[in-house]
Amino acid sequence: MMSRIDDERYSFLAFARNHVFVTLFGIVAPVLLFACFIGYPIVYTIYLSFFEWNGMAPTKTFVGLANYSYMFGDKYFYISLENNLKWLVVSLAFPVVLGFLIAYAMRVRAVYFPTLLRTAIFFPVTMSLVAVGLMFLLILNPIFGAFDTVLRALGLGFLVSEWFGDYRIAIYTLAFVGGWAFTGLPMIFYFAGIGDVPKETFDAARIEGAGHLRMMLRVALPQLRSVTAVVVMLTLFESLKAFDLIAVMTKGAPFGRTNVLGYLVYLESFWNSRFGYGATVSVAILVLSIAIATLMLGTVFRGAFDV
Amino acid sequence: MASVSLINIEKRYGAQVVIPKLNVEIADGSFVVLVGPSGCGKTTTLNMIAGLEPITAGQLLIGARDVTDLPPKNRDIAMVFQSYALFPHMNVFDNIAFGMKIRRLSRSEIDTRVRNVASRLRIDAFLDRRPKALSGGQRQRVALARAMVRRPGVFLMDEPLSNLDAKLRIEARSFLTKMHHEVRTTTVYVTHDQSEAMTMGDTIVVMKDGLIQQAAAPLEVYNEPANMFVAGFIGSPAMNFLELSKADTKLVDREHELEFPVSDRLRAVLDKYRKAKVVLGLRPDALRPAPRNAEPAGAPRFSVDVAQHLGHETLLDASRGPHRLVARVSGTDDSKIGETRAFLLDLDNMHLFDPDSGANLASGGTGPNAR
Amino acid sequence: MGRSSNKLTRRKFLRTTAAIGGGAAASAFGLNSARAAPIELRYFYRAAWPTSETYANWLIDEWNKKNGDRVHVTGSSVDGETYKTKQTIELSSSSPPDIFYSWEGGRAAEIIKAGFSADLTPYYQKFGWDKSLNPASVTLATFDGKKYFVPTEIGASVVWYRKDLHDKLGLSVPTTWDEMMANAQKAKAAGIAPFMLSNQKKWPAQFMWSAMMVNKYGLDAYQGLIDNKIPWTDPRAVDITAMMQKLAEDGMFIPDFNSIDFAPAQVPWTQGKALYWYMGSFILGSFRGDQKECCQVPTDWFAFPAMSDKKPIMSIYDEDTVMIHAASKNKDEAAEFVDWMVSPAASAKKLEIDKPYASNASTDLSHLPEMEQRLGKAMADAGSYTFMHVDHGTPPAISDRFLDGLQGVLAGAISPQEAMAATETEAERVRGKIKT
Amino acid sequence: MSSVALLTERRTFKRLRFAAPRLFATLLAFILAAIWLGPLALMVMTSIKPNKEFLNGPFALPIAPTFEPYQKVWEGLNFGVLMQNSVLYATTGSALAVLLALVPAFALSRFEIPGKKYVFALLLTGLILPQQTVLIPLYAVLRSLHLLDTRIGLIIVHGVYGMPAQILILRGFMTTIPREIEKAAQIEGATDFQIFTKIILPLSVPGIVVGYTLNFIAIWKEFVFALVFLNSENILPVTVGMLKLNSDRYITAFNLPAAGLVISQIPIVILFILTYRGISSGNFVGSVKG
Repeated sequence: MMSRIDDERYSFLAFARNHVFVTLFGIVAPVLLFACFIGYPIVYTIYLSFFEWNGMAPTKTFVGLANYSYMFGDKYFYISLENNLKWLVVSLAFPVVLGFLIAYAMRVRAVYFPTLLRTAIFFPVTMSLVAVGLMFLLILNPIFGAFDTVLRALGLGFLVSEWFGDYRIAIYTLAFVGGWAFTGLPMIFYFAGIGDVPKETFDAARIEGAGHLRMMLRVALPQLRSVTAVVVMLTLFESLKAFDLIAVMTKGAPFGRTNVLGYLVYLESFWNSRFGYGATVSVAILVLSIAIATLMLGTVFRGAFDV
Repeated sequence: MASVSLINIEKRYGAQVVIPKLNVEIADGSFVVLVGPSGCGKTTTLNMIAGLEPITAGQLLIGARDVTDLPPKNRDIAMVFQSYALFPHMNVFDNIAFGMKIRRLSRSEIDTRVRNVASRLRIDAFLDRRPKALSGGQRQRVALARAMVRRPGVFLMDEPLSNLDAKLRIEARSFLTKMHHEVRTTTVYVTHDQSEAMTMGDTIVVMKDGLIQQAAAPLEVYNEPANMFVAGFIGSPAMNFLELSKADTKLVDREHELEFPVSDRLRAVLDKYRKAKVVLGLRPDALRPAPRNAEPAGAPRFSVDVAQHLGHETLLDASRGPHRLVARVSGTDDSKIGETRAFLLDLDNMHLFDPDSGANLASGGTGPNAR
Repeated sequence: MGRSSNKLTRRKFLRTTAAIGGGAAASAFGLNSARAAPIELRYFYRAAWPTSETYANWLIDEWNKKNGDRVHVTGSSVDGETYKTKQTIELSSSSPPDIFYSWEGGRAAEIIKAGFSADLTPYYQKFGWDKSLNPASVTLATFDGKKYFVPTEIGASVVWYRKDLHDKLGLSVPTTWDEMMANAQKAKAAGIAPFMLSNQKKWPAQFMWSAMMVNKYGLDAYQGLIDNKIPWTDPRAVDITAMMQKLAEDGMFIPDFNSIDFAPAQVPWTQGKALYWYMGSFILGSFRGDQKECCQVPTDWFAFPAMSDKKPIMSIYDEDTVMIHAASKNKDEAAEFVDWMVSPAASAKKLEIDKPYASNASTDLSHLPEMEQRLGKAMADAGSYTFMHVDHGTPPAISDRFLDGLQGVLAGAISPQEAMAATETEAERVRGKIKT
Repeated sequence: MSSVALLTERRTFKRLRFAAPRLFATLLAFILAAIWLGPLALMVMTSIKPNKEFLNGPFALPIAPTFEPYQKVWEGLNFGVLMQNSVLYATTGSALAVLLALVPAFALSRFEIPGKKYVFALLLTGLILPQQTVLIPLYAVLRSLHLLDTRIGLIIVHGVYGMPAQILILRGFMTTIPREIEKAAQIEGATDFQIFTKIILPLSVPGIVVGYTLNFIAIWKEFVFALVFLNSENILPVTVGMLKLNSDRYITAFNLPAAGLVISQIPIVILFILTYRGISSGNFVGSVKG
């Protein structure tokens, strides 16, 4: 093992000698910038997770692994984790699947006016989540919200719920609002992706008698693995980071059941003045993201990004 | 197995008319080749038969059934694509079995049929490989196997050989012909390569700008081309065209001292012809240089520009004034470049065309530009 | 922010030109150029848009008009929870704001403990603030005998009621809990929700909880909780939580109260869907709506009624407060600006464009509606101390668990015992176990 | 001839049957479009409703439409300045991100650099990080560089934080450029730098446009960094200014936040119209897939 590492070091120097421009601007500069603006904050966060600090006092108290052991006993941590998973599931089931379906429908020209649909669905991707949150607070309002009005008008009044007030469904409401704003992204990824799939494979499948469902599942999807990998990764990271909507719409209420890890970091750090613990939760997010990403890239999406 | 009838088929994209009106009758068990330059509408026609593109107007019958508005899967057809369109994520077996799985054939049935067709096409050794791991010829045969295995009434082939190298193409050509003789499935084959058309089809349908120029057996198309387009398209090297004036019983270009006699048969045609100008069509093999010591008087003389020696034969590029032609001569011919030679004509192998419409004066067919 | 920014930049520009010109002149005449550059103060605050923001801009503009060449103030503001994020980072930075919005109670204690807040006791004496400001509000500013912040706005929590509905139902203003509950029953029978509750973001329900706790078990018991002397699992705290639960179960609150946020709650309130609303006086701003004066619908208030034989206590608290940063180099000038903020002139303006009430006790309330004047007077007469609601009184970590628990109880998710136990667990983490 | 006439008539029915699934799909598409456009339309409607009309219900058309909320919000929040700043941050921040990412993407797509996998993985960690985590240390970094409360500071932060995603996008795009072109240049004696500037760069323009646009949108939406790293009101972006519309307590005029919301979307709508084709089609996936 040692010799291999030595080899690499030697060959890196050799590479650097032969490719000064690439090494300097392609490797050294970005790594330095990364180290300064991204790497240092990460290291600092890990460092901070071993301390207790209120964010204001000049001194931090070293507490060892106390924050971690607290985290593993913290109900809020588990609720947040669970909510993140729910959020992820909704995001995969709603915006990702819908985005794929729409992209497919447009590519096979199953709908008239595809541009209108595509534009409508992509637009919210450009909206700040603060704006999205404010908007849906008005629309889902139990008193004068348009959504309930529409449901009642459609004779679906029995579906009307306390979208934000019921602690059992509030997190799903948020996830769906987030999905509404997110659908455009998987959609254009898939739209472009399906465009890259050879058209003849669809034709061949049609000749062989495949219906749309089979063409989606057996022809399109298997050829879109790398796109799916990108989309799923993006969805995963976004859902683990989910913060803005919660900050605008519920602030963790009702009953603390809309906390997610990203919001918990904020809540513990800036609201409860427990920066050490906030950092610990951040580390948990980081570890989770990397673990899930590695797991997926090693199994379902093996080889989807070959570096 | 089934016949295919295209009745008044029309294809428009918005206001753009791609195929104005098409009538083709494809007999059961025949091998019909749609041939023409790119953009002539042959692939569109094939796609309409396949059901991949909707038919704007007209009627399409397969067997006795009207399939005009049926989806591809209900048309009893199979198709081989130019790019083969193999599913890259499935192995060869699954690629071949795809259609049968959709039709819910039993596993054992699928297995038998796949292995059967695979052994006939000599791809049984690669059944568990992905298309990526196969050579061009092997992929082509997998695509063919996928089409054959379902035993459809009609095979549709869209330039299936154009992605192969020259040697393989010739091999595959005779292989396909052999297969067709064995299974006798009605086949509609699209190509832009006239030699494929000539060698493979029972019937050749020559198309240009969405219109059928001629539909006939290969030799008939070669020997009695309906118009200048067909004449120029079929045969390699292409037919030579010389625009000449009618002078009594001869065709002449006085300015360049050219004079061509015509056969009796053509003279009768010429007699009925009223215009002054006429296009003479000469296949390259209808010309042969006269021996230098016995040049007949009045024989057309051309100067040799290039001599392409192919071994068993030589192609002479010759010209006089604005007239250019290619002659296919014996491999032993010793014409020098720059030398002027007199040519002997095969009077039975000459064609006359109307210079305006392009129509063959002998057959009385329509010209390529007629609408 | 607001309109002032444009002016601000223009002023900055003018000032810079003046400074350059002055500097040139000064060097030409060999004068000391120090006079040309005014002392720069940074005022970092939290203000609701649009009214509070307009008022803050006015404050700064007026000051700079008069004193800009000597002490120039630059304001920057953020509203809502985001203020806290920024404040945390700003206070510990090497260039902190000179004057900043703080909180009272638990959050103020944190800031003081971290050493960011200058001791303002000398300025209280110098400017006579302890006499001019509302006594209760000054008490709240006092920690261990020293004064650390200056209240600029004070508030009181009372029960607001729809006068017209009272008349329609033939109700009279209750003075006891039982009378209020009797009224509530009548309202309920008439299809009107007895109490408005806009609990979507979980802070409003605790107002009533605090008032009930104080008025049922006395200020000592409540203060014991806030001051970490009594555990949250105390039967009295559980009892009040259970009473709240009962109210929710009995349909005493407007339906969907956990989905209604504070601002949208104005809609059903205006529509007459609820009779009472226990809320702070800052709500007067909402009651005004677009109008210059309160209220869009006939509204009046009464103090939260007595629940036992004890005399009812009204909660008076500091709505807005400012601190001077301990690291500020110009504390004297900062204190001058603060004095301008609590001056009678500024206070009068506050009543005019912002919501009531200014902390300056001598503020002229005479142009306010009678009902608002009455409340102002009640606040002035409330004595030197009443109580703060839970979220102000306790450190945020504890109040956060408390609010979640209370909301859970009202939603029927957990029992009052569980809610208080969860609060106590968090409190123990913050302050340790209470030794009995 | 009559049989042909008969034929066409019969075909009309057939056509309908043929088109029916597509009509149904289109109907579904319209419902979807309504779900996506409805909220936006509703906001526009709310924004021009006088506040009193709000009680008439969400779908009541405005009786006396007024643009006063727009004027109020525009002046009150100083939207003109906010917009300018947002546009500045989004344009320059994304430009910086792309600029920083170009050579690394080139390096990662074209060279067998030892340890490349780790460099790549490291850069991608930047994508995972929750923003709240880095606020305090990043604040310290900016302070020590004297970049707090400056436009340039925020631009640098956006640039660096946009870099990882841009590297991912551009690298994916560059791998699709055929090696032969580059080899031909190499044979002609081009250096790495020349290959980069003369071949890779011009051919990567579509990828750059896509990456730039996505980054532009991301910066346009961002508010936490801007909130924490800026103080002076004349340099704040729209997102931070807009937070005031989310005032917890006092706003009861719903047309104001709605108007602010609508205004805040105008520049992005313009950008959207200009670049939409580029993002939604073209070589987009080439730019993201590995």
